[in-house]
Amino acid sequence: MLEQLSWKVGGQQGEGVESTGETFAVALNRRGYYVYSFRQFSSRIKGGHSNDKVRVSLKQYRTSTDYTDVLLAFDQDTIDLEAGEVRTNGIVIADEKFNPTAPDHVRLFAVPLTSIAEECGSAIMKNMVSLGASAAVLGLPIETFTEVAEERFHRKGQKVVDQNTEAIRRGYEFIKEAGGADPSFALKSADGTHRLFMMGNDALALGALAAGARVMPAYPITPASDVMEYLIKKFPKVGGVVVQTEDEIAAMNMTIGAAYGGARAFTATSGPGLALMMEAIGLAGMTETPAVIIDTQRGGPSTGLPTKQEQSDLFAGMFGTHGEIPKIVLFPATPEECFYSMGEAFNLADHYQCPVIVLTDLQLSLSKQTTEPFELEKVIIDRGSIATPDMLAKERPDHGEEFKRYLLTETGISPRAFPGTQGGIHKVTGVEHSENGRPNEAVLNRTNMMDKRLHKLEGVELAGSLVRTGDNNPQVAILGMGANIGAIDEACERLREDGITAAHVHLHTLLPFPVQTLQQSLADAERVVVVENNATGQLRHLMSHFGVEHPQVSSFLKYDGSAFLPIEIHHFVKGMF
Amino acid sequence: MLEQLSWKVGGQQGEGVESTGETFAVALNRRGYYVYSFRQFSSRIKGGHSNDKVRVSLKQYRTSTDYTDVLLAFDQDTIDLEAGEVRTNGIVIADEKFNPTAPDHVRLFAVPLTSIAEECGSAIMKNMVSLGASAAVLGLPIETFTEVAEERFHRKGQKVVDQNTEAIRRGYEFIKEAGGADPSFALKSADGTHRLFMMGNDALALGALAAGARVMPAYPITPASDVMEYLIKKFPKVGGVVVQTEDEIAAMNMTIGAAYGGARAFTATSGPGLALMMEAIGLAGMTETPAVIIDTQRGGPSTGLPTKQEQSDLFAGMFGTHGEIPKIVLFPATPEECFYSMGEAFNLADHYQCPVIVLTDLQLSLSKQTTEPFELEKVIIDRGSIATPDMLAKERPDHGEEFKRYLLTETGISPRAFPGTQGGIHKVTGVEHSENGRPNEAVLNRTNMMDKRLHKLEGVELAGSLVRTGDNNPQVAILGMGANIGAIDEACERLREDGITAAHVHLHTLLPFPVQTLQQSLADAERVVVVENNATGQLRHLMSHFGVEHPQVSSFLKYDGSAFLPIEIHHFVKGMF
Amino acid sequence: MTTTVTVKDFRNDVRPNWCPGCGDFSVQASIQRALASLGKQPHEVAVISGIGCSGRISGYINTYGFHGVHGRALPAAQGLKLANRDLTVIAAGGDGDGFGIGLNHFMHSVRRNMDITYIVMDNHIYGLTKGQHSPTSAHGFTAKTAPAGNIENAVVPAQIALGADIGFLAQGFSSDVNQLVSLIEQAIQYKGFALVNVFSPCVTYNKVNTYDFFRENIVNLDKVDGYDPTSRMEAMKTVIETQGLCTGLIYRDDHRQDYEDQIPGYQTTPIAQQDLQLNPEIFAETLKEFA
Amino acid sequence: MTTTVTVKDFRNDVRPNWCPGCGDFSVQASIQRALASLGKQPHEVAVISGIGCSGRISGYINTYGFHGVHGRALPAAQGLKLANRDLTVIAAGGDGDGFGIGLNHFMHSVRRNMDITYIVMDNHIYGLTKGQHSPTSAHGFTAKTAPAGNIENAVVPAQIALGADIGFLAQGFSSDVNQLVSLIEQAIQYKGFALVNVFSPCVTYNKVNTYDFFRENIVNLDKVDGYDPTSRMEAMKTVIETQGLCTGLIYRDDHRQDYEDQIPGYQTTPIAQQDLQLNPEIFAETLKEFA
Ligand SMILES: Cc1ncc(C[n+]2csc(CCOP(=O)(O)OP(=O)(O)O)c2C)c(N)n1
Ligand SMILES: Cc1ncc(C[n+]2csc(CCOP(=O)(O)OP(=O)(O)O)c2C)c(N)n1
Ligand code: SF4
Ligand code: SF4
Ligand SMILES: [Mg+2]
Ligand SMILES: [Mg+2]
Repeated sequence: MLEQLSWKVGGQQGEGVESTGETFAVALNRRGYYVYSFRQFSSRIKGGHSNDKVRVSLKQYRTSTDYTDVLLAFDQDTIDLEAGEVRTNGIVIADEKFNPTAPDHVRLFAVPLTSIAEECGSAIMKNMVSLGASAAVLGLPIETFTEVAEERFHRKGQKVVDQNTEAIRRGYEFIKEAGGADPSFALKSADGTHRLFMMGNDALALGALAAGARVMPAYPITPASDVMEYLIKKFPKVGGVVVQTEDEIAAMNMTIGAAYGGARAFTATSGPGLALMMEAIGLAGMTETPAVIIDTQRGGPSTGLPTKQEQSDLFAGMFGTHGEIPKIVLFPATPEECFYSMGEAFNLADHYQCPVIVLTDLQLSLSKQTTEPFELEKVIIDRGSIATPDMLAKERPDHGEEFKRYLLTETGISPRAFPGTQGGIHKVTGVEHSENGRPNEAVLNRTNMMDKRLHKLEGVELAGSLVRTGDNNPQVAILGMGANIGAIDEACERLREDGITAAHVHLHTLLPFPVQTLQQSLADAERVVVVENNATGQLRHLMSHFGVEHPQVSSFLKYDGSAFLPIEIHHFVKGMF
Repeated sequence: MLEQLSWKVGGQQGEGVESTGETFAVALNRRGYYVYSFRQFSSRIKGGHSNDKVRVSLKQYRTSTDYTDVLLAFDQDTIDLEAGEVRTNGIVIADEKFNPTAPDHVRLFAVPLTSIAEECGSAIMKNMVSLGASAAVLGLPIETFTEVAEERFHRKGQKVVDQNTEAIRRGYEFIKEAGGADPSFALKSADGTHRLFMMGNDALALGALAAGARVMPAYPITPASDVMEYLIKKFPKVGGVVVQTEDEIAAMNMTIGAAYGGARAFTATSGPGLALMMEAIGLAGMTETPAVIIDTQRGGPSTGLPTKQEQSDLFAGMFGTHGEIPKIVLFPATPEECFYSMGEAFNLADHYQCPVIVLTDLQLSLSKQTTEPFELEKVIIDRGSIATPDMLAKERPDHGEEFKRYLLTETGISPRAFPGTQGGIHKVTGVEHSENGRPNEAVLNRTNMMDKRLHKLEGVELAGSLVRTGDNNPQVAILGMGANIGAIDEACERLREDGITAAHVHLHTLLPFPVQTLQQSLADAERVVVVENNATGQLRHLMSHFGVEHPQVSSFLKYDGSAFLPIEIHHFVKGMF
Repeated sequence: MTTTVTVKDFRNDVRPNWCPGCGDFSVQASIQRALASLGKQPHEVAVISGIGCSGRISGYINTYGFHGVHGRALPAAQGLKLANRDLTVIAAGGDGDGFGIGLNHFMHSVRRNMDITYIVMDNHIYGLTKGQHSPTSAHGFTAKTAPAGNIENAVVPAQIALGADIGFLAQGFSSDVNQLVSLIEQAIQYKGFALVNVFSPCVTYNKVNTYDFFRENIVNLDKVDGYDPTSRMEAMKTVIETQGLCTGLIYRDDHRQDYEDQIPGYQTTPIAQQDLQLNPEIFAETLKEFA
Repeated sequence: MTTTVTVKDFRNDVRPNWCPGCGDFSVQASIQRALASLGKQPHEVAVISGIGCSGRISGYINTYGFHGVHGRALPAAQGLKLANRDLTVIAAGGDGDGFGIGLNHFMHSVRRNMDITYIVMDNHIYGLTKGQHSPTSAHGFTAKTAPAGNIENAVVPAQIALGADIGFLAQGFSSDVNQLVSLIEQAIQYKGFALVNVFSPCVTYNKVNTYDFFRENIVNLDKVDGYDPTSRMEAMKTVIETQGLCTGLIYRDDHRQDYEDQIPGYQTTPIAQQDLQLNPEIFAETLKEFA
């Protein structure tokens, strides 16, 4: 009996690969398994190879496996491209229709997926047949899939449900009869705990919703579009609004306008859009307007690899604006973190009155995975320093000078008055300004205002800037961020099996860079390996940039658009000892 | 007799301050003096205090003095604001018209500037009267100014010339009679060598012209606009074209289009415009298109202090684009360097086929100063690796595959074929691509192409990346960039007078960061002080970022919009010993 | 608390840094008069401006004021309106700001049709950057960046606004403050996106399009008998015939819904005043989709 | 060296990754046929495109091809033209690329009037990003980002082009390749900025603006007796009446000079082929101003 299993479905883009993978994954998640699914696709609409790899396990892994146990192939291409990854004696289920051939190290089952589906009513049900076949191979009760099918199709009437159930059953039986129900592939049964199944983008959208975001101007771009597409469906329930703007410049300036107006507002984009937002992000910094920007990183530079994994916008996000502004940059690693990070981002933006960039990477944004249910009570909405109408009525004379929006305070943080508030009239400008927001070039004022703004985050290390797990005084500490959390965790486990003690330091906050905390958390390690999905070692450079020191630091970089596999990190690190 | 002198004219913006200062400076430059003039002005058209400070000396200084010898005041404001800086027993020449009063430590001469001018024909000649008065104070021959006036007005007829000459003479005589011709203010006479007098922006424009730039799309912005405004007048002589685009995004993309087309093309902007260009700069990096971008830094962030000095776009210029591209960033320090840097920038862009950013700062861009004549012969035009029609005709079959624009080579540099060339047809795309420029997502191709692009500049240290002057094994090495060259030089001189040995390391190339060279050039110093016009110590951070180490580094920062004075650096460093 | 407002309530103590004689003074005064005569309270109004001499206007009127980046007044103004639909939102700026770098936002603001008034101070020049030609500078016009004469054709704001299918279009002239006040009043009252393009001479850098130039060349539609501002074809014809040099209410369509009224589930209480706490039931239901 | 060219010369070995049935195939074929029939040599032509399904077109035609960033095909194309005025420069892209993010460049390209042909594949949808509404999507249209129906009004490309005072305006339809070829030929031959907006259905994401939709709703001006494409007012009227749904040559003004012909001192030899070495005499003279 298997404790974990790796199943992959592949075929032409637009051929049902995604929905087959999704149904498989959702069904197993419902049974209480931990599921992690990773999709490979191209920047085109139809055609081109695409696949969806689903890992199923009794404990949680946050990444794909290095190998595949069961491959479901909708075309010969899939076998040619993906069978190499199937483990020896692994199983390939392929549509009989295209006379599949497979390499010797695997066991091929040519199943008449399409014919059975046609017999059940329609060729599109071949995905159901293939799920049935998968259930048989994996020793899963057939209900695993029939229940999901029932739920999904019951609105279309009993007949459709029956057809689909039948298709699943026929696939199941075909494999049984063909002798494909190998007990060595049987999955141990799970405990049936109910958890969520979603991608990072879903969690970001839910996090924004829970955090009180009600205005989202954005421009579509892969892999960020889901966030706006999800909220545009949900916002009507809470009176929020998504605007599909003419471009990212409008999106960012509109976000600023809405934030200035008192809403919690944010936008979401990816690299090219982030580049276009730079000027406006500077405006948010200068005017101390809380604005949240999600940047779902993808393969760069320029249009680059728009559907591939990368972590190469760190510098752009942290250093991209001209001049000098306070800025916060977060980088969650899991859907859970995505959800709570949004609450954190809005609170930080409101507290420090500055732009907050939430980075993800394509793997985190798009991989669907088992996620612990979110607790709304944990999302506290704290709007920071606000001059309310009551306060203004009390404290301020009826006809006095303007409200000092940029009052110089100890902390550098000054109360905001939302437009529309009586007694709160003031000016805001991207030009250097005085306490009441009027353009002012005087040398002393300038110094005070720069100090005010930059002081807000000086020396600050945010709570939860990193998470460290693993051994004390380890031979190696692996430093990573974002979606690489899973591969690093697993590599650490294997290193320990090899007798190498290992710790995993996962960075959650890039700005303010947690210099002390990071320094301390690496101090007891013999060696440090920085793992990142980019070509120049941006995180590695950030350590030096901010003065985090360690005598033995190496970089392990991957920038070919694919995600790190645990085995790669494991081998790299092991090779050092 | 004085070896150097500091003269300042001040008044309301739009009142002739600039032209008075300019005439004074040009006249003295003609006599063979070294002249450095620095203008303070506001971001408004008329009104607001403005002043022009001119330093005149027998040896070259590249900055203003800490004090003023002679102040010419067109209004009381100027005295109130600027007289504090006038040295004890210094002279204030003011228009009698406004009944000027001045502090006790100065000698005030109330001259009927306006009345005399009116008597000579028109009130606007008050600047001529004031120049005559200045000549008398400084013991300069009256011809110093009458010659310039003659030249300037001879096109307007003898009468105008005579009126202006008369105005100068009357001002001169008024001071003589009032006993203002103090021999202690007399300037030693200069050797009459002919040199140029210009601002950094002029030199950049001339440099581009000499380097063969013929297409300049740009959008106006302070302090960059002069470059386009100059070339739009000059280009008709050489068949070039300046396009005033709709925005900076168009300017950058048009520059790329023209560079792709085979022209030497560039644009010029300042911070907010640079921010808008980020996406397109990434495109230039990805498509390996040589494009030159001038960023004349001004006070940031956002609109900031648009007419003030700052050096705060280093990070934006170096790290601003999303994803990872090869990029070169230069930062000249003098008009001479501005001129030759443009030639260098175009050659580097053509050689490495990547964007080259030339940074200046407002002080360098706008301060007019004595400049050694430029030598055209020293500007070598090297277009790098080009597949010419002849080569293509010889090497390539008539109907073969497409030209491999992105041929993988040892150096990472591949020959370019200009559109229009027979046999050179190929594709260019900002998407990751194969050798012939077609979109290609394959893992191996991706790695090869990233390596190709980034490899071009890996480990490269460009010749002339920095200049070191001063003592060996110094107690202090001062590291600086841009217009701070003059203040640092002078501070070093004074430190030496105090018995502190000092070296000045002036950085000319920011990317590729000259790690080795800089490390070596700081190695023998006891302490290092990094002097920069920004609030966060960007250059200081770059040292750490790229791993340049020194046990004793301090930062001296100024970010109030004003230029460094020698005395400030002198005091700061002296205070360390 | 003041209940009746006067022009004075919209004045603050800042002295504009415009050149004496600049057309923008009249625009400022007209906005102030219009707001007063509409009985708006200063704190209920926000002026959002771009960068340029004209862009300084948001600092000179006693209302909430936001001075953003060059060319982006409209997106910021729309964001503000979405956050607080009760506010009277006025966007303002120059011809370069609005029809040069910011033209894309203008075109899309028109079709989005939020309830915003956009006032452009169209001096046919870049003032603040000292005299480059602007998108509304005529072909042949000489300027710092067109010393031999502009070789681009001018944008005619009224024409592109009609081309973009605007719902409210008016033009004014700094010398005719009474008309301008009335146009701004109407624009503010119009429920949807309204453009008031104002010929506002730059006395320092534009020696062609002077007060006299406009006085001589403008056709005042208020004085054209029978002009029908509800006919889009007539408006277009008039604009083409006058080459855009006409003032008055050019076009108005009262049969449109603004954006805000069409947003599904958008509430009458401004977002800025709502309780942001998410209803736990909605949340629980939402999570179900991911179970 | 080939002297007579055929359509084949404009084909390369790349298989377009468009969905079967996508309207863009016809646009590609039409460009290839037009180029061949005009006798252009492949290397004398450059196709500059933006990002989108449509933007891939520059990779599929055997000419020089440049695939830039989203919305910026026109500035890149203009830069290229300035560098080499001998080239036939075709810019191409989608409705989102050209009339969404890139609309500002379109408006200003029109008034700049360089000798460039701009071909838009207008499918009323964002194809590559999988089905969001585009600026040309109708009010009420449902899409991923407008599940309850689009609440913005559509941009009508022909109308804004006329509003911007374009010199050459045509519209085609992917189903009528013969007409499209002829329009593209005329556009390329036109000396100035020419727009060919093509109704090019997205068969995957747009289930409303299908081939049938266009077939039923388009007015073909080639078949309208007496239609006069030299009258701007008539063009405007037609476009308004058909709500932009017309094909054929809509407007053409042959009395304009293009930008290149007006640049002071611009030479007939392309910049890319000139000797860049500065004449020392010109240099010496130039330096004198700074003496
Ligand atoms: C991104 C950016 N580019 C350029 C500038 C410089 N700039 C400031 S105002 C302006 C144009 C002003 O013209 P207009 O909008 O017509 O306003 P006016 O001064 O004439 O009122 C420019 C180009 C800037 N501030 N930001
Ligand atoms: C700056 C930027 N923003 C967003 C995107 C994502 N994106 C790619 S294509 C596209 C729109 C495509 O629509 P359209 O231009 O109509 O072309 P089509 O695919 O319909 O042919 C978008 C939004 C991008 N590549 N760059
Ligand atoms: S420069 Fe022109 S637009 Fe600017 S303030 Fe002066 S007159 Fe007005
Ligand atoms: S998605 Fe639409 S536009 Fe894109 S290739 Fe497919 S049919 Fe064409
Ligand atoms: Mg203007
Ligand atoms: Mg489209």
